Amino acid sequence: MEQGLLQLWASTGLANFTPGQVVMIAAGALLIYLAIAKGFEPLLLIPIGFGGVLANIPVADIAGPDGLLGILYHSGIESGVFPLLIFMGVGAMTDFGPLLARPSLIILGAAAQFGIFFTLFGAVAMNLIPGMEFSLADAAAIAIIGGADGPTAIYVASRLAPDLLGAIAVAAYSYMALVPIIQPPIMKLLTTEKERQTKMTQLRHVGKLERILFPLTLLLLTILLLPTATPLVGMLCFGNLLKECGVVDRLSNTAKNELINIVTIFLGLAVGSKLAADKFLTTETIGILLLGMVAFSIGTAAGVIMGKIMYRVTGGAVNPLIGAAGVSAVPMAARVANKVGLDANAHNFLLMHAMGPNVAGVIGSAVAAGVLLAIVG
Amino acid sequence: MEQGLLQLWASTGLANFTPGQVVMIAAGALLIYLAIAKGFEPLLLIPIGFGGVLANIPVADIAGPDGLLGILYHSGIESGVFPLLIFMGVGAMTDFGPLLARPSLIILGAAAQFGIFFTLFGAVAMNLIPGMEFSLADAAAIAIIGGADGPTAIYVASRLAPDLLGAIAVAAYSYMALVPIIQPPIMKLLTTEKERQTKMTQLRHVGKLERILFPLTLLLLTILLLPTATPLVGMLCFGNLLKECGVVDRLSNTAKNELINIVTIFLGLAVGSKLAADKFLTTETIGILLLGMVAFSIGTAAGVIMGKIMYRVTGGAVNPLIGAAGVSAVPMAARVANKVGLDANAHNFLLMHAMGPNVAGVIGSAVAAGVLLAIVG
Amino acid sequence: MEQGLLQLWASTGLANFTPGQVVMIAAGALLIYLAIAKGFEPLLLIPIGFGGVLANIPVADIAGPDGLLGILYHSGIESGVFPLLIFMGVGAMTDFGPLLARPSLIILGAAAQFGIFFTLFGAVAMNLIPGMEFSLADAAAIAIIGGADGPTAIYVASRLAPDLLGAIAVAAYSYMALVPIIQPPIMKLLTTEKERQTKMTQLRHVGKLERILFPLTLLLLTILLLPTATPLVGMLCFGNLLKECGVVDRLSNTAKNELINIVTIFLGLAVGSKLAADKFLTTETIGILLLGMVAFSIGTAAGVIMGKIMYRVTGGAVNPLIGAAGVSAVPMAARVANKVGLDANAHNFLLMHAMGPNVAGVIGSAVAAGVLLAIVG
Amino acid sequence: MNIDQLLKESFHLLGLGMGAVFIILILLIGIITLVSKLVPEELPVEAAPTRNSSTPVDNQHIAVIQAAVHKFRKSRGS
Amino acid sequence: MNIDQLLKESFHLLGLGMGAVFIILILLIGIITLVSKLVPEELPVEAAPTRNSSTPVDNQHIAVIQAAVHKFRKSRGS
Amino acid sequence: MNIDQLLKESFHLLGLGMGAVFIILILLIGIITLVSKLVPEELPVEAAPTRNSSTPVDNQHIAVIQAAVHKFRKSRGS
Ligand code: NA
Ligand code: NA
Ligand code: NA
Repeated sequence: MEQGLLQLWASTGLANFTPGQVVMIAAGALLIYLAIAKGFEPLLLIPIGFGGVLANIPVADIAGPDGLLGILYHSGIESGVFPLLIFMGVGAMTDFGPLLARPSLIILGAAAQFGIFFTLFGAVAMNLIPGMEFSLADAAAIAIIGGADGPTAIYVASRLAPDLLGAIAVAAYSYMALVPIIQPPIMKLLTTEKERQTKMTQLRHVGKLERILFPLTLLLLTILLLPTATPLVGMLCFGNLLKECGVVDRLSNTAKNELINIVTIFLGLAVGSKLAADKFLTTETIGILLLGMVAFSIGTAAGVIMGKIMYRVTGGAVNPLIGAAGVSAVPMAARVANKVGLDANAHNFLLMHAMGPNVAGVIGSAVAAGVLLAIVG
Repeated sequence: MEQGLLQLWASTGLANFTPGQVVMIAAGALLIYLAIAKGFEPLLLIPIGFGGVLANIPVADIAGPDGLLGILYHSGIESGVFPLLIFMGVGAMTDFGPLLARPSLIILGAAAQFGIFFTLFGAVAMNLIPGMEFSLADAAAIAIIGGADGPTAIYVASRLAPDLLGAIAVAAYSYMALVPIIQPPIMKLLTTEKERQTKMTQLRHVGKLERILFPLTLLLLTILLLPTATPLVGMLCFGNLLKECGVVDRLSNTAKNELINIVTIFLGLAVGSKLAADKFLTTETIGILLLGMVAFSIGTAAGVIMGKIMYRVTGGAVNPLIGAAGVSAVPMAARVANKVGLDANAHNFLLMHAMGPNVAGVIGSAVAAGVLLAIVG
Repeated sequence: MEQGLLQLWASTGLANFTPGQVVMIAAGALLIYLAIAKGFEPLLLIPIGFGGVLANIPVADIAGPDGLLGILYHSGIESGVFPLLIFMGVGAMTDFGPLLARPSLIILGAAAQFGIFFTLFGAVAMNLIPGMEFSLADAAAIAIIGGADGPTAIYVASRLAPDLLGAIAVAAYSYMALVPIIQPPIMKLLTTEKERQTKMTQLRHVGKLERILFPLTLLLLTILLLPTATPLVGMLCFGNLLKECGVVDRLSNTAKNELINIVTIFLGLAVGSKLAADKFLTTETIGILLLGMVAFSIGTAAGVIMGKIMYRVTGGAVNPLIGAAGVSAVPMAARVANKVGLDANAHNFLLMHAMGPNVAGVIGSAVAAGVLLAIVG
Repeated sequence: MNIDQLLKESFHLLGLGMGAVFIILILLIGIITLVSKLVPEELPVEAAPTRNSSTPVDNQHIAVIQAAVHKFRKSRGS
Repeated sequence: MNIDQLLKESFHLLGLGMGAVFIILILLIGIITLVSKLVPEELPVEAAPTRNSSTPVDNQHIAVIQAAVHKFRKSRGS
Repeated sequence: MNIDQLLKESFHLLGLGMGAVFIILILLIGIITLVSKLVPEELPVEAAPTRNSSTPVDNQHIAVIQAAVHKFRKSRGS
């Protein structure tokens, strides 16, 4: 009996906790709190936070190779399958109409990717700080946070720096949730009141054939120039083709509803498995959180500055605020641009105009990911 | 030609049947019949029964390592993934409101677990009968039938006694379907007419915050005291958090509809693969069926007796019948309590009062499973 | 820098294309075009065509063992899981009522399988042409195209001739889409105007019990006589039982909606992985396309001829046109029979009468597949 | 196998395959006919379209409809 | 293990298991009671049935209803 | 790699990466513009909201609505 009691006690959490696990369970709970109470990207951060709690339970080894989270991680993230399926679902949800209606604004989605590559630079420079040690692959995986696109960040991190994946995913989704707080000051700092008041002309109608041809031409372009980006871009285009072609609605509906929901649950839990204390509680994580913030800020600034250039070039036809939407963080960043625009002029509705750069930013980040995978991978 | 005919004949079922396979195909058909005609847990017993038929087809080897059922078994049950996903869906479906409204009734869900541990004892004692040979792990896996909870039984059996899984799952679901027949005589035997007529006061309203905190505190408690129960309890809590937090309805809807349906089909077929004649047609199976019945009966009795104690302690504020719901078998056992209550007093609606002990029984069984896995596993 | 540019150039598609890949990307685009613009089986041919494009992207290796398509192929088609799940969904969608109402017409679904076995003969004979080299297994896999049933063709090909799977799947779905063009001339050639004008008496009502017993008896018969057909027939019967039993609607709805949609997307992409240039661009592919066309034509002719025999035997109670529906290609071939019937007599509605032979053709092809797997596999 | 053997094999398969298909499907006809004789005739009621009670839509429907009817009522000044 | 050891083991498990179940569930009762005291009381409003705005059904509803009401209006000749 | 090499590498990546992003997205602008010129203009009809005929909801709608209208009618005593 005594032996049994000892055995039972020896198998309690109380007897087996490491301090790191306690901290990480609290961190998981914090993510859940932020998701529920503050609306921080709850679709992802609730599963990730809960997965982080489960991963740090002593004895149970749920994130180990035979535990549920470990199995999900191995079969869905290590393989790259989950982020690609999410991207298919995103494609099936995305309306590229605004982008097609005014393609010149795509350039704003290009400029905002500057945040990625500047951060790469910064991550490498961090090696000068004692205690930080980032390889080029690590730095590239961290930099992609600046893409403000969850599945892209997870896909790249799973390929280049799986040990950092937990911190990278948490940073990416947290900062996406913080976009309404991070972006406005930068946007206001870099623009004049007059620029922010700029109204934009209504978008032209985009026909069905143009919408069908878009995913195909985008994929073709990516194939020709940057095939390493084609898994991501390809699945995005596949989902979008299912949506736009109009003859397989049952497939596109499943892709953007049940399938993406299932994969989101699994992906979140699996990412959570990388919040295990021994991998997460390192000085590197602090570096990642700092760099992620820098990446978002630089990306926003680059987008706005490009917006100012377009404002000049077009003689005031483009509101520079929509440049900030180029970081992606769909559709939050577009809403922020709209909000800041409304603050300057209560009759200035920028939402649809910002959607073009916003979805262009998704493509831009996927292209940037392709470059990183090609050169560093 | 003749050779071809011989080859074809040699590949017919007629030429290859073993008597055991014939018996087991009939057994599978019986399960399907009971499910359709008698309403025996059809969601599980139709797939299990059909899987049992498929598993006993000669030549085809559908339950073998390269057959569909074998693949499903390996990837979903051996790994523990399917029962855990079912538990997540159950969590997303379960309303813990009644339990939160009157938490003292949880004790009824604890008492009913006595069925599990008494059966463990019984299973070991069966070794005295010649021809029966149950290891401690076998006995523990059989005992969990008394938990009256399908996924818990399958999860524990897959870990402790995979060879007995088919018989254990069939027994668990069959007895759950038989709850309306097994429980009432025991309930009536142990209670007086006056006790059965006891009315209970209306439940208090339970707020949203309490509902959100419940899965988190339950998980925390389990982590601290019994981490081996956290895969089961954790997924139950995760599903329930998705439901109650109110910000990820698309995930909780998928978890409790499409995802649980898909997993139910796969789980049922995979369990059916363990109805292969050579594993199922043993004297052990008879023992399992007997012990399962004992487990349900003892669990019911223990719940009712604890109900009688609460009736005394509270001065007649608790109807002892709802103790029977503590075995779980959600929501069947709660309905049985309601029915027997109505028989005693046509104005006595116990359903909501029985739901508290009923869902507490799910938690109780998961805790019991954790103890068995910690000590025996 | 220069080195980086070279590295980037070396990783472009332009620098790595083989001519075969260019051809196959064009072929994938053609399938997508036919699916969208011409309505060629879009549910399958869009994913297959898109998968074909992705599979032929240089550098990215998406169809390789670590790429998304390769993973889907390995886990879903090599294992046989995807076609079997599709068959389950087909079972959950199929109404066997017309077949049960007039069972004698099943014989038409048997006759049409002649297309399969004649094509087997033809495929072997093709070895006489220099450059063609088909083993018996190859020939059997090609012949099954004549079954006019996608999942059956994919299942058999994945077992007997995985290298030919891409061409076989493309041929099967393309010819199914072409049924309205391939069949009518053959049907008109073999029947007289008077035969085509034959009206058929209304079908009797079929009760629920008959509907429930049908999948079970069909499975039993297959078990007894041809167990190698039971994976296919079994999953078809399982899906149909879920549909007809009436007590597990949530499972049958999931099987015929979300689950079949998810599997269709995955199956299509995975089949596309077999359109990689080095496997597809062979003289064998031309042979497969030719033989597939022959298979459809012979199958149609055999069905119609059997229809003429039944017309004689029944004294004009059976319209021979419905024999053409025996090839399956559900429900297209039944609609073609209806259309050709209407052309002959504007008041002659054959659709429901043709549905019996049509679904019988599915069973017939699965039986034929079982024979091929038993003897050749 | 050389071409002769292959042709012979496929000739065999033609016979065996069509044989199996016809035997099984003819037996199926027999069984279906037998079952339809044994099973008591059902009346083709098809009943009223049973609504799936698990769908939460209905209450919404009714709410929306009530609102619509209410609005309509008001707009008619009654 | 022989039968004696097995019986002893399962006797232990009976004690440990029921002990663990009761301890954990009684602690749960305590925690729930505590939480319900700490959490500020909520009014059982249940509000109006909040409709999920992401469903595209509503507009269809309204269209269908408008059509129905229109038809009804017309049929009454008003 | 030491820190100098890493910095050099990442400087290269900055150039290559932004170069690739701009080149591809500018080409995309060109292609979209070209395609929009080549493709014949479509009228922005957007038609009537085409209802998905595969959904079984509509009949339910109509039944529920008829019931509602009927009730309303009755309640007005007409
Ligand atoms: Na981006
Ligand atoms: Na229980
Ligand atoms: Na067929």
